[in-house]
Amino acid sequence: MEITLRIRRYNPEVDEKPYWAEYTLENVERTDRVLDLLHRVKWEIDGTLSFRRSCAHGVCGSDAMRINGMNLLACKALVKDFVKGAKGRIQVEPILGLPVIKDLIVDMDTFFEHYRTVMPYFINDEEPPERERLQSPEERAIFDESTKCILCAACTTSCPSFWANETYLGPAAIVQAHRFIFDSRDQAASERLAILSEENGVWRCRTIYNCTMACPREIPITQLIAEVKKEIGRR
Amino acid sequence: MKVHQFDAVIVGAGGAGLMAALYASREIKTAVISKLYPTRSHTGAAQGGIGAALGNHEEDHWEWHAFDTVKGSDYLADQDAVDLFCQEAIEAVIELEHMGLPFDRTPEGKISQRPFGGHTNNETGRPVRRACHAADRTGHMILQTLYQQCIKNNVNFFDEFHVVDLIMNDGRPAGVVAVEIGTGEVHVFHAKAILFATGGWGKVWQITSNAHTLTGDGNAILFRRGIPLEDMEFFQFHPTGIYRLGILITEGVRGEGGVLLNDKGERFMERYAPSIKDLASRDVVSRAIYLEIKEGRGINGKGYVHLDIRPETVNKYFAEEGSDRRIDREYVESKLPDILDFCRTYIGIDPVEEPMPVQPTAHYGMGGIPTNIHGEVVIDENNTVLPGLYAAGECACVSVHGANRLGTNSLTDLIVFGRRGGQAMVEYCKQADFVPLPENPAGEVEAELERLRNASGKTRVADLRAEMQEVMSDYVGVFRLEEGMAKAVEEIRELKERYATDLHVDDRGNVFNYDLLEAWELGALLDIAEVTAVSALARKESRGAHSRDDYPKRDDVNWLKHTLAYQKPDGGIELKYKPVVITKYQPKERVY
Amino acid sequence: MSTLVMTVREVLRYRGKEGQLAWIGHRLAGLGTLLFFVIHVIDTSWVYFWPAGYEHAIALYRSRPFLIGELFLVLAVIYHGVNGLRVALMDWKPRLWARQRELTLAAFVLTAVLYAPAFVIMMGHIINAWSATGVAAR
Amino acid sequence: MTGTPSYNRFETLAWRYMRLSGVLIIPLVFGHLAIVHLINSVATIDYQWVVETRWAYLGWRLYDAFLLWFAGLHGFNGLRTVINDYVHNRTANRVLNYGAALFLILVLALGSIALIGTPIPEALANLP
Repeated sequence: MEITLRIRRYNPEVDEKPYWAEYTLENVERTDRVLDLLHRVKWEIDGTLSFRRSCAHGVCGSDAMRINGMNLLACKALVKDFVKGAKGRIQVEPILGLPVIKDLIVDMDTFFEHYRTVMPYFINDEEPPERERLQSPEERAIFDESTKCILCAACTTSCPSFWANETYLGPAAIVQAHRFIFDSRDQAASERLAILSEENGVWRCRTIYNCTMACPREIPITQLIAEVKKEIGRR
Repeated sequence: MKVHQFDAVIVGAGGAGLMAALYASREIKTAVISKLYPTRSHTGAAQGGIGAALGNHEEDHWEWHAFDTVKGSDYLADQDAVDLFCQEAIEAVIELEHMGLPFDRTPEGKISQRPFGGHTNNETGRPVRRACHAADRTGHMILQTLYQQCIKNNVNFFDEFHVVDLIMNDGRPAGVVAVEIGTGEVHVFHAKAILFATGGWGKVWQITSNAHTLTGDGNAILFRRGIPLEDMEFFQFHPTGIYRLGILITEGVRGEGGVLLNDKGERFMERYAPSIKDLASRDVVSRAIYLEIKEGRGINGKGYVHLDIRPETVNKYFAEEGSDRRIDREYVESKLPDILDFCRTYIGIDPVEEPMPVQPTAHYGMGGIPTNIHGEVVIDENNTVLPGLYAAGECACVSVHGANRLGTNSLTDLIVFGRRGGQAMVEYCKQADFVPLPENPAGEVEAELERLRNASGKTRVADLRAEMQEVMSDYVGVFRLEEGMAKAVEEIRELKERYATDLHVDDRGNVFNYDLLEAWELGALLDIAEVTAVSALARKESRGAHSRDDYPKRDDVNWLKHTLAYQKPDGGIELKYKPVVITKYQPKERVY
Repeated sequence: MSTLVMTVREVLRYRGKEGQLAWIGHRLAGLGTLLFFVIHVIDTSWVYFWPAGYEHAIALYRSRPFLIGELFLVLAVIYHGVNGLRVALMDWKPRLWARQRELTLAAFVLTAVLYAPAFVIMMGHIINAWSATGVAAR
Repeated sequence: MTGTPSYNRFETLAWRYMRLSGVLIIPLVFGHLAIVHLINSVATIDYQWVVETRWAYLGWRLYDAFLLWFAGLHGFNGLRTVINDYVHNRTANRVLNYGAALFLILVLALGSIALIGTPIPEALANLP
């Protein structure tokens, strides 16, 4: 099939502002990933096209971008998800809310700064036992969903509250906090909840579900945020 | 050019790099340089589990783990290293748990374990549950946990800095050169101790489970600086990659009862490994699949077989074997969620309804930068240490994997030797001084980068890379022949020539110039492809992953030794050999 | 005003699903209702402060633009209430996320169901008022 | 970890207030709508109506007072979140928030004074 790829391009060394470029690719398979198409443009047509990518099967989180208007990983978006007939168009833009550096590459600093804000690490200052700390499968299940996060930023940059105000910690950071708040072995839930009770914490979540819809790992993010809200309410 | 100074510099932020960073940063000034954000590292793609004889479900001993590892390695692993590796595996896994790693749990709350290829109860020969896991995303959990702990310890990260050279002064390592990808600026990192943990080089082949970024940078950089590469002919082809895509389907599928079936619906592994069947070690299974396909028993005569985890199939075989275990849909969903997701996304197949089409996929380099058990790089047959230089993880060769790595041992390797590397650097830095930087330390590599940036020949980087991958897949893949490998060596040399004279790069800019960096990475891949082909051509036997039709038997008399490949000043490759350390396990025929 | 513009513009940049639509509607309906609320409280307070002014205000409400505006006001209040109830419910029972698309649609439908009779009745008022003014004009 | 971490109780309360007051206002406001816009209409409402059929009864005055306060605070807090979303300049943010708060106090005061102060018409007041 034939696909016209419409890509939002910007090279700070050459362009004054971003523009749309179109590339027509032939012999596209229905099961090709959008990442494969981007590679074809880069490798066959224009090597200056820049985007991040690594594992190409949805586990490293490098290639979150806005495809046909919605945040997805380019390596988990298949052509057949967008084009039914023998010909079609797919539009690719950088994710929203973080500064664009070049083409599809955005500056992730704010994102990782928010990540670090929520103390995203296991804290237990007691002397550990000789063997593993025990944890029942039920206790483990409570935070299972939040362990899946790959920090791709698809959720945070799909959130209208984050676009409006980049100081909002955002869904990804809250998911990371959830991971430890509900881990029976961790001891710093209160500190994290206090951080998240601030103005830029969970209360900026308006229960819109864009994050949940955008998550390539299918984490029920809004549910996890609501669980954190309720936990703060309990304290 | 900016110059930074740290006691220790770690190149690569996967499992090994982060583990080393965690240990080093506690006592010395440490920097971690990574061409990706650390959480993008390919450790995160590891699925099935990390091997350690915890014995949480049934009797197990580190000695059994050690024997399985040696046997799996086809007796090429150094047995002193393997013993230490299997002993420390246990405390390393416990340490990960103490860092908060969310393992799956047994009903008693202990770390859950499952069977994996080649891991056995040494007395009965039956599979033993040794792979500690967190669903089928164990590597993801390890990578996340280590990164989290590094954040906690305020480790200095240089994310998206691409290391392109090792600075040597008077034969001693003085630092590394890195390109800041976001700006194109060249940075020099002056350090007492440098640890390479740059991972694998699966991109040498066409069908691979490896990430696009696994281009063997560290190995190529060191090789160019005169450090040998060990056992590069041994590259593991994982038996079960998704057909044509190469995306890995964990051995955990077979650990949970999944079986391989050919076009006739036969469980063909019964013929190749009567005792543990589908859970034979990877080289054995990959070869079996290859042979089935070659003999026309691939599905519909095509180049793949089926991997079946449908509960009805699995339960049928459980019943036949007299096992009272049974699985259902929910169990598969909970133990292998990512695998189901991959298959549903990429091939539109739901593994609980239909079998998965699989073929062997280039997966893991057993060889690499030679090190001792402390992660110190050794540079000759006598294991002479090059002070200040370290390596750990897939890019290193200790060697605990020998000619074929057992499943789960890669993650164990990262943790055990990453930690040892970190500790060794601390000891070294306490007593060592900085090797002074030479004049213009980045000059050489800057010139090469400028050449590439302005390369205006006719060959596109991607085309040249594809040609190399084709050559390597055709001639230096699962099965190998003298003639093919000789051809591969010749063709790779031609490709290298074109790389030097006829390359084309579009992007002349500085900011995120991935066009340029991909060109540089291709240089690394070509060097590694050549070393691999040359080393393989010389080894006239079949052992582990190195399987030759013309020499189908293992030859312990002539070839029970490690290959060391050196770059000669004229650019050619010189091969030397060093003995394998044998302690208690005498080589014998390998039967599963 | 600029906040209104931004609220709308941001939603147009991203192709969110029902949840995003529900949110933008909720926000606009809320702001609109607040505006009316403020005006309404002030004019009603004239009952005490300035009775003659109150009659003026009421007269203004009887004019056509305000009668049409009233249609929107009632819609906004009903939607804001129904959707707000949905949001509170989802915050209270987080696991309902799995049904969020259906629940959002349900909120839209319930709004329509509640609004339909109100719309008919108010249209009746409007028609009465217009024919009355028509008579008066004659 | 040492010490008790300090929570932002205000934001927590504000969030919770939005949910609770929202649920509470719904019957009040829907009732108000039904009476003012459906059963009656602006055509029939005038000073007389307000004073004689509504505020003559303490119950209706209380009803209106509840509506005034809950909806006023709910609406203001909504406005506050919108301002905080979009106005990032600290000074502008403060000016707007304080301005809105001041205005709200004014509006609530006007409404409250009217509700308390409006005299009951004699005829009705004399009823048993």
